[in-house]
Parts: sequence; C-alpha cells; structure tokens
Amino acid sequence: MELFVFVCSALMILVGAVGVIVRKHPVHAALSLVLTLFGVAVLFVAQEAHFLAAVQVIVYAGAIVVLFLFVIMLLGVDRVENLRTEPLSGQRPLAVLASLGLVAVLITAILRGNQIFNERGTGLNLPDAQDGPDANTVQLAESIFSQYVVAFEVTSVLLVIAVVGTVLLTRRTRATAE
Amino acid sequence: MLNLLWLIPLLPLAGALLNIAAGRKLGDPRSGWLATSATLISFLTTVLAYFELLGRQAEKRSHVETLFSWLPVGSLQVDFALLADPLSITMSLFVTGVSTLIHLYAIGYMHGDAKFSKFFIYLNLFVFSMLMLVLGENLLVTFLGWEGVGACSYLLISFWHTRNSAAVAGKKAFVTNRIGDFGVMIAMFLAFSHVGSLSYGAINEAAHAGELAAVSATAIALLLFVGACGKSAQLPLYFWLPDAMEGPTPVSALIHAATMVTSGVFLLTRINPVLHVSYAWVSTTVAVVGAATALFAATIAVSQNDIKRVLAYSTVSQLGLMFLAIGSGAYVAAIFHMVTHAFFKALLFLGSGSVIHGMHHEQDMRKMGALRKVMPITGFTFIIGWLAIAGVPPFAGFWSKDEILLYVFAKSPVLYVVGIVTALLTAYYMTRQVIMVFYGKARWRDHGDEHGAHGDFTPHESPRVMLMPLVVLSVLSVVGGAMQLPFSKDLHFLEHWLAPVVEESEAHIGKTWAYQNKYLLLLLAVAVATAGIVLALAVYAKAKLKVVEPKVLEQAWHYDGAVARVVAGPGAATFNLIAWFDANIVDGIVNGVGQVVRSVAGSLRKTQSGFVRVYALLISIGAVAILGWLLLRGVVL
Amino acid sequence: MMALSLVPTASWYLVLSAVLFGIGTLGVLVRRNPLVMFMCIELMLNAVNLSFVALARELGDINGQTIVFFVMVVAAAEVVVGLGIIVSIMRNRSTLTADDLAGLKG
Amino acid sequence: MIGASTEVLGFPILSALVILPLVGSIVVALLGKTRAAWAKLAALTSSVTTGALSLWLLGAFRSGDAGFQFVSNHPWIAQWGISWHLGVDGISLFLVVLAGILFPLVIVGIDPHHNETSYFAWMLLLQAGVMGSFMALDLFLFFVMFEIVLVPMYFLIGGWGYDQRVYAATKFFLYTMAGSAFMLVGIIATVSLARHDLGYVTFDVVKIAEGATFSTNAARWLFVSFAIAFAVKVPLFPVHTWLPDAHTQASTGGSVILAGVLLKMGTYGFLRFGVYLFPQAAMWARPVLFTLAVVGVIYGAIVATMQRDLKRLVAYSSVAHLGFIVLGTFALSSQAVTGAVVQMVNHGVSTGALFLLVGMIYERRHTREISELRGIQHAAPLFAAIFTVVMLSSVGLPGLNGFVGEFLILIGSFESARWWTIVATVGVVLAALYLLWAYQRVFHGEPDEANSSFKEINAKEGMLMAVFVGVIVFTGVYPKPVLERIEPSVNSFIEHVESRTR
Repeated sequence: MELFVFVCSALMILVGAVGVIVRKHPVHAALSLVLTLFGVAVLFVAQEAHFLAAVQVIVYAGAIVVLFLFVIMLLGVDRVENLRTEPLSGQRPLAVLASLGLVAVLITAILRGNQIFNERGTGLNLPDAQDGPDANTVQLAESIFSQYVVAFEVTSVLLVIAVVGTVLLTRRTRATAE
Repeated sequence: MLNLLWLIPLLPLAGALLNIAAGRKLGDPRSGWLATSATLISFLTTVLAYFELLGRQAEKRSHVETLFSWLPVGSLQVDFALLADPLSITMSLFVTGVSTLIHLYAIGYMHGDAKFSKFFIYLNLFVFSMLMLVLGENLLVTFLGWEGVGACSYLLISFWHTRNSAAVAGKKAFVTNRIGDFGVMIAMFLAFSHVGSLSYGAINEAAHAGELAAVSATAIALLLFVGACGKSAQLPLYFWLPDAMEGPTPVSALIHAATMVTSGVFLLTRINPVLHVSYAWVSTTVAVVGAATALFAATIAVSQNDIKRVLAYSTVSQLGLMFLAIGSGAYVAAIFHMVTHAFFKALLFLGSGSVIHGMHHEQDMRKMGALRKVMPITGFTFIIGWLAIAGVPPFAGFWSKDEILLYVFAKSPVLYVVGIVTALLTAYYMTRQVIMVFYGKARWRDHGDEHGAHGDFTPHESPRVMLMPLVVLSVLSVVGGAMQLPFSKDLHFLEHWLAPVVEESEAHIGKTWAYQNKYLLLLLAVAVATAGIVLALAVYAKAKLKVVEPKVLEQAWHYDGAVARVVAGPGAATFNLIAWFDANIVDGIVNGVGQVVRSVAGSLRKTQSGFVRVYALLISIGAVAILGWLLLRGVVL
Repeated sequence: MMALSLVPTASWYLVLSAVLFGIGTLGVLVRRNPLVMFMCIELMLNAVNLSFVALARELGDINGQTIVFFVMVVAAAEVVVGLGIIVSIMRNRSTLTADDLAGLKG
Repeated sequence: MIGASTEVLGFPILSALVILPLVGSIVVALLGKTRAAWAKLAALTSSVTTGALSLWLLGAFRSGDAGFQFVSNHPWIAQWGISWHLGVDGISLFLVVLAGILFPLVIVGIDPHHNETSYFAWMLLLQAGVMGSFMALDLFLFFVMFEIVLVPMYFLIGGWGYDQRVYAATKFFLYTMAGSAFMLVGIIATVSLARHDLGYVTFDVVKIAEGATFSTNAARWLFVSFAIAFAVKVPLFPVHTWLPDAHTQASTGGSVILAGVLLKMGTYGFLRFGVYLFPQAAMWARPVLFTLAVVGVIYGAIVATMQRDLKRLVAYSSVAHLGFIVLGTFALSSQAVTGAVVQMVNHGVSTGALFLLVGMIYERRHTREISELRGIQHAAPLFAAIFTVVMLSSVGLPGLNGFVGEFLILIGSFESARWWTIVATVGVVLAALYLLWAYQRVFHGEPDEANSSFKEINAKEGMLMAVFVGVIVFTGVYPKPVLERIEPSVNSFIEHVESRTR
C-alpha cells in the first residue's frame, strides 16, 4: 500500500517538476507546479506529517501558486518563452551537468549515509504513540510554542515586514507616478 | 645669603616675565629701565654672594643650592641645583655686571625701535640663561642655560627679522651651535654611563679619585670641546659668529663678544679635572685648535671693512687665544683673559654701536673717518679699548694676554710663535680700524648723499645713557689687569681666588725657562704690540707702505663660502635625493602595491557578467565540487 | 507479498527529494523567465522539506517537522517579497527575462 | 604590573571614560542636522565631561603604585575568556589624560565649517575608541578598540579634509588595516597557545604575560605579528608613507588628533603588548627595531627639511620624533622607557599644537605652501611668538617639554644601544635645521601683500594655545609629578622583562 502511494505520488512530483521546467507558457508551468505540490502533500501524509500536509495544500498549492498566477495575469507577461534557443552559450549543457552532478553527489551521500540513520533510527516518538486524531498537530504545536517560541515570534515579525515591504515596494506613489 | 643664590638668575627671568606681561604698556624707555634694574639687582646680589664666599676659608668656598628635583628617573637623579664657587661667582659677576651696562646702553641704542620692549625681554631671558649656564651644578642645568643662550642668541640675531640676512644668520647660528650641542649631549650620556651622575661635583670627584678611566675622560673632554667649539666659535664651527653681527649692536657686545661665546672656555674650565686625567693629546688638540683659530681669524680681520665684522673676527681670534690657554693648562689665565676681554671687547662693540648709531646705521669703515672730532667720548673710550686689546701696558689686555703667552711658551714654543704673530696682527688690525674710523679724512662727507633723507648729514655723538657704559667699561679696561699682576705671587689675586677650582689641573711652570725669563717675554710682547701699531700707522695714517688687503682674506679664506657651497650644493642635493627617494621609492612601492591590486581586480571584474543564471551555475558547480570533494575525502559520512 | 516486502524506506524519499532538487536546480539554471525561476526555487524548497519530513519520521524527531513549518512560512514571505520586486521591476516593461537584469555587471 | 590592584570604587570611572563619549556620539548622531545647535552642545558636554573625568583620574591616581588602578573587570563573552577589562597604570595614565584633554580642545577650538553634527559624532566615537585602546587589558577588547578608531578617522579625513582627502583616507585605512590584520592572527594564536600553559582560554593580557611561556619560535612569530601592526601605526620607517598624506589632507582637528593621540597607540602597543607579552622575542628583535627607529629619526628629519608643504613637514617631524620613542621603548632601561612614555605625551602636545598653528595659518591664508608664506612675524608677532615656543619645544630645547622625553630616551638608551643613540642624537641637530629653516621662510622676511594682512591670533585661539604653552613650559621645568607617576610602572615593567629574559 505504502509503496503504491509512494510510486504514484513520486510520479506526480516528477512529472510536475519536469513540467515546470519544460513548459514554455508560465501558466502551464504554474499548473505543473501545483501537481508537484500535491504530490509532496501526499507524501507528507504518508510520512505521518498530517498538519504539514494540510499546510502544504493550503499555503503552497492554494496561496502561493495562486499568487504566481495572479502576478502573471496582472503583469500580462504570459508570453511564451522560447526554450529552443539559449543566449548564454554553454549555459545549458553545463547546467545539465551541474544538476546531474548534484543529484549524483546527493544520492551517493544518501546511500553512504544509509547505515547511519538505520543505526539510530529506533525509538519512535511519533504522533501515533499518542491518542487522538490530532496527535501530530498537538505535538508540533508543543514544539513550536515551547522550544521554538522565539523563532516563531521572529517569523511573525518577518511576515509582517514582508507584507509591509512588499506593499511599499509595489505601491505607486503619487510622486513617482507623476 | 648663599641660599638665596636662586635670586641671581631669577631676577632677570622676573624682569623678562614682567616685560612680557606689561612691556608694551610700559613702552619705550620704561620697559628698558625695568630690565636694566632687574640685571642690576642681580649684579648686586652676586656681589653679596661674592663677599659671602670671600669670607669663607678657601677650601670651603663652594655651596650647592638645590631648588628641586628635575629629572629623577631610576639611577638618574638630576637636581635643579645651583653651584656657587669662585669660578661660577666670577662668571656671574662679570656676566651680570657687563649685562647691566649693556642693558643701559641698549636703552639708548634701541630708542625708537618698534619692538623696544621685546628686545629687553630677549635680553633679560638671555641673562637668565647665561646665569643658569654658569651657576649650574650639573651638566644638565648648564645645558639648559647653554641651549637657552643659543635660543636667545637666535632670537636676537634675527631680531630685525624682516631683513633676510638677519633671519639667515640667526638660523645659521642656532644650527651651528646645535652641532656643538650634539657633542655636549653625548658627553652627558658618557658621563652618566661612566660616573652615574651629571653633577660636576661627582664627575670631577671621580676624575680626581681616578675612578674615571683615561679613555672615558678623553671622550668626555673631547666631546665637550666639540660643544665648546660650536658655542665659542672655534674652527671649524666658527663661521656663524661673523654673520651674527646682523643682530643689534648691544647683542653683539653682550652675547657675541662678552658672555655667551666664552661659555665654551668656562665649560672646559669647569671640568678641568676631567681634562687633566684624559690623554695628553686632548690638551694639545685644544691648544692647537685655539692657536689655529686665533691666527686664522686675526688674518681675516686685517681685510674686513665692516666695523663690526672686524670686531667679530677679533673676538674669534681672542677666543682662540683663550682655548690656547686652556690647552696649555693656564685656566686662570684663560678666565683672566675672558674677563678682561669682556671689558674691552664689550667696550669696542658698544663704541662701534655708538659710531653706527651716530652714522645712521652705516657700518662700512671706508665711509667713516675723523669721527673723533664729532664723537669725542666715543672716540676716546674706543681708543682705550684699542690700547687694551692691542696689548699696550698697562691696559687690561696686556696683562692677560701676556699671562697666556707665558704658559703657552712653557707648553710649546711653536704655539707661542703663533700666539705672538696673532698679537702682532691684533695690534695691526685694531690700529687700522681706529685710524679708519676716527682719524684721517671725514669720508662720510662724500657719502652724505646716500643718506639723502637726512639732508645735510653729520654724525652725532650718542646720548648720555649710551656713553655712560662706555666710560665705565673703559675704566675697567684700564684697571682690569690689576686682578692678576705678574710681579709677585701676592698680586695673583685671581689665581688665589680660583685656586679651589683649578689648582690641581693648572700647569706648573715655575721651573721652566719661560717663567724664569718672564720679563723678557713681557718686553717681547710690548715690542710686538708696538710693531703692529707702528706698521698700521705706516700703512694707513702715513701711507708710507702700500695697503695690503688681499681679497682672499676679505672672503675669510673662502671657508665660509666653501661651507655654504657644500651645504647648498651636495648637501641640499643629498637631502633632495632622500626626499625624492621617499616620495617615489618608498611611497612608490606602497602605491605600486595598490596599483597592482587594482589592475588584478580590474581583470577579475570581467568575470562578473551580471547574468544571474551564470552566477547560479557557478554556485551549483561549486556546491557539487565541494560536496564531491568532501565525499571523496570521506570527511563527512 | 512483493508489495509488502518493498516498503519504501527513508532512503527512497531522500533519493526522490534529491532528484526533485536536481530538477529544480536545472530549472533555475535554464529558464529565463524570473517567475518560472521562482517556481523552480519552490521546487527545491519542497525537495528539502520532503527530506526533512522523511528524516523526522525515520529518526522519530518532531523537530524535523517544525523546521519544515518554518521553511514554509519563510518561503511564503520570500515569494511575497520576490514577486513584489518582480512587479515593481516589470511595471514599465512588458517583456523581461533574468538575462536583461545585468545591471550589476562588473 | 604584577598583582593588578583592583580599585574598589563606587564609580567605574574607566568605563565611564569609554562609554561617555560613545553615548555622546550616538546622541549627537541622533540629534542630526536639524538640531545642530543641540548636537554641538551635546558634543561639548560629553567631551568636556570626559576631559574633567580624566583630570579627576589624574588627581586620584596613586603615584608610587606600580600596578593597575581603577580596574574594572566584567565578563563579556565568558566562554571565550573575553572580558571588559580596563585599567590604568603609570604608562597609560598620561595618554588617557592627553586623550581626555585634547578632544575637548579640538571640539571647542576648531570649526569644521560644514556637516558639524556628523563631525562631532565621529570625533566622539574616535575618543571612545582611543580611550578604550589605552585602557584595555584584554586583547580582544584592545583589538576591537584599536580597529574602531580607524572608522571615524577614515571619515574625518575623507569628509573634512582637503583636495586629495579620499586618496589619503583610503591609504590610511587600508594601510593600518593591513597591519592590524597580522595582529588579529597574532592575538588568536597567542590566546590559543597560552591555553596550554594556563589551562583555560583567556584574552587577559596580565594573565597571559604572567602565566604563559611561549616557545622561542612561537614567541618570535607572535611578536612579529604584533610588531607589524604597531609599526604601521607608529609609523616606523619604511611603512610611514600613509602618515604625511593623512596629515596633509586631514582637516586641522583630524591632524591634531592623529598626531596627538592616534600615533601613540602604536608606541603604546609596542610597550603594553609587544614587549610585555613577548620579552624574549622583543630582545631578539631589538637590533632591527633600533635600526628602523634611528633610520626613522634621521630620515624623517631629512625628508622634513625638503618639504614644501608646512603640514607635510610637521608630519615628517612626527616620523622623526616617534623614532625616538621606539628607540627608548626597546632600550628597556628605566630612563629610556620613562622617557618614551613622557615623549609620547609631549609629542602629542607639541605636535598637536604645531598642527593647530599650521591650521590657523591655513585658515587665514588658504595655503600651506611654504613658498607662499613670508614675513608673518611682522604681521602677527604674538602668533609668531607662540609658534616659536611650540617650535622650540619640538626642537627639544631644555626647559620645554620636548627636551625631557628626548633626553631621557637618549641617556637611557646610551647604555644598551650606544651607536644607535649617537646617530639618533644627530636627529636633534637636524630637528633644529628643518624647523628653523621653515620658520625663517614662513615668519621672517618682509611680508608681501597677501601676508601683510595676516590676522593676529584671536582670543579663542589664544586661549586654546595658552593651554598648550602652559603644559609645554610646566612639563619642561618641573616634570617630576609626571615622572614619579610613570616610573614605578615602568620599573615593574622592566623587572618583568628582565625576569623573563634572564
């Protein structure tokens, strides 16, 4: 069952990801992104991160992608990008090489490090050890609001600043408009 | 009374400070009177100190007055202390005495000068420094005075600073003096390192007790002699003194004839035990330098036409004589001559100042003549000074010069011949000067038009305030010799008085041929002086002989010019080369490094294409490379 | 049985996330549209999130999930600011690629 | 220095000396341009209070006590052994007082002409850094303060200087920064090596100096790393060329502070950190430093003689004077080191005053070219008189302050560095040459039209200079109060060095 879920969502993710980078039209790319994000959400569920899965769907798929689309529409830049040509010579083959290299290096590291977390990977303290359907949420909340409460508060400040900053950034002041 | 010793230098200092504070308000001539009375009271205090000292037994005639601890660091303990002993009190007496007279004279001479009060500030400061020099109990206090008189001399030579020549002369005097001071400083370091103290008492005691090795004593004595050469204008550092005549005449009289220039002689006398224990060739060196300077300067004086320059070279020559005396071990004679020289040379300078004053600042003797008639008192006193310096008995100069020559003969007949030739030349050029200035034709009539502003030009006699010092000094020049008469041991007043200080190092000539035939030498000296006078009369008054004034002598054997050429030529070129080296090589390397960094950075800059994707690519390649390297090395995992 | 024996371990997830990350990187490197580049960055972030969550389960540590939470929040902020910048740059130009923004050329 | 005494005092005066100007700087910066009058008032208050505190410090200092006084020691970054450790002894006392007095004088006396607020803010920050450098007994704290100083100085030169100010400021910054980079490495290495002996990590100078022994080689490398930083700062020949540029291009206030206080950080650093931490290595490096110092004395004087710009001339005279200080520092006799400390203060006073006077000339004539100036003494006799006194002090005339330090250095160095001392003494002769020649060209002669209207010194300038002249004369005539405060610390410093090198 889990294997099935993994394979299906992995396919979703990879197809979506490839879609993002090969679709010429930005709107299509954004829609491919949604596919990937959903796949990730599913895997989150499979990894028993229920709360994060919910957030993933709501924030990423719901808000962020919509934001992307919104900006695309707003600016009217939904032009088709010509992917056949590459103005920077050598960029594309090198990019492919670098990405492959990165993947190779990462996979090597993962495989080599396999034993390490197998050795330590006992003693689950996951939500299903506790009662109730919202165990994951409760545990996560405890972590965030006790150990990381300062970081959490700082994050909230960050969000406020980001919002205010963006508003300032994009606002058309009268002085500049004239 | 001796514990009020500090009053002696303090009074002139107070005078200077008062004049700084209120000199401008007091104005001309009251600030001058203030300064004069300060030195006068100082003189009177010195007289009291003299009598106090005289009242004591000979061996107890020494008093140290410590004012405060000056430089106390570790083993170096230098006190600000004054020493009253026969030598320092003798010096103080004639310094304050002559200063008072010259201050008085200056009130008249400087009358009407815009910077009247400033002149007296400097003059008082000078007297203060000079007194510190002679009263100092250790080398450092003396050095304070030593440098102080140098600075005051600088200020006073360049007193009329808008005149370029005066400014240059002042600087020249100070820098040349500093070359000598270099010697004094090293001598102090040596003294501290070998004796552990700078006090004269300790140094002389160490020399006396044989704790000072002959080598160190030689080094100290020679280095102090270098200092003395600078301050007392001996070869090879003499050349600043003739130029110093750019200063006002009272300054020339006070500083560059009577007091400051004799401080080299004083210093060597002060450390006579050190000189005594050093190698014998040190004394010979001193004597030879002195003799050479005496003869050298006397020959130059023969051809000078500036009334003050004649006297300046004469001063250099007479100072050479004093060093000749020191080198011959005749300390008493040196001090004796120093004192009499102070009298008659101050007199001559002040007389020449009076002439210059009367001639409306004309200094060329060729434009003078027959002034005796218009300036009778100046003329009369000047003639007394002339007789004194020419060595005509019974004037002061005769006795002191004779005493020196006596000792010199005992030391070396060769040097005696040099001395006697100098005496001949001295009599000759002084007679020449007297004739040119006071006798003969009144040549100033022909040059009257040069003083067009004055209309009908007639020299005039100076005011009484200037004449009084002349009279006093001429009296002293007549009777000054009485301090030390050769006829009997009982008449050696100065010798007895100075005995505690110099007794030990004084040359003993009692058994020499010279001493036994001293009256013969006396006669010879008189004969030589007469010969010089007669010769000059023949040349300048009677015109029986051709005038011999070679250009080379007028140019001072080209010595000064050669020094100037070296300084301005290779000297300046070397300095410029080093400055160029600094600006172009040392700094050039620094800027060169900067340039290299900039050019390398400039070429590296091109790699920044500005394309975000290229940067991202580079970052990924870098990340892959680093991760791969870490994996290969097995650093992680 | 095959299905049961082949339970995907953490390594599977990690390999998947590595591949996803690689794709995201490639996208950033080859795409010229800044918006799409942004999306690729989101891909990379998701890859990392995925590995965090996988390891959180493997090691039984809730902190892995906490981190992911913060990553999401910061990613949201980043997108907001990033898009704001793009909007303000693009306001006056209709077409724009990342290659046009080479003003910091050395 | 052994057994640093801790002052139990209600008031942490040393911390106040650092923090007060710092706070002042921030307040001035916050007040900004719009409230310039208030900003100036704040700057004045802060600097004058600091000056008063430093004077009070001078009064409260127990003479005869060799150890550190008024110590304030608080953990700062405890796990690395870094602490806020301040203290003064005889060596640093007068430098602190000098910094305390010079700044208010500069702030009161010199008009920056534009951007007053930021000028004052930088000045006060500079003062905080300087104070901290002179009092820090923690290597880390010292380094921080040493580096902080660069920033305000950079802006003071670059912002209020003359034509080539940016070049000069950059040169100054890069040069000194490059030097102190070596010192940072040295500090870290020192601390980590000292850990072996001490058993714990500390940046405390006294603890390291007393407790740690370094291997001969390590000590030499460490000493060299410190010496490079200080040599640039002093500056020693041949790394001196930033100084003439910085001095010439800086405004008067900047020059005064640069010459008066900043250069002393190099010579003080040599004493407090270089020699104190690595006595053996210092003895090993002595011949080189003697040579560089003496070359600096002669070379600085010769180059000064040939300068056409009055300020450059004074700058090169600083190179010569600081050569004397380095000579004395490494001669390591009681007289020489005491003389070096005295000379640090005296050079600050004399050269600071010279720069002030040259600044006044510039204010009036808008040129520093010697050839443009002539006969100023005729137009402004009082100004010339003050200049003469200051000049003679710089020349080293006995009875004025310059002589005391110079003489003590030379007489103290004569024993251990005889020939070097003799050559250095030639520098005394040359000092007379370049200053008097410059004086003659600038002040003597008949003034031309531009110079004859040279304005006489005014009341404010006169009072400013009166302070300097007062200090110059007093220290020259009666240096005992100064010497007796410096000497005990110097003696215990020398004892420390000797016990290590025996």
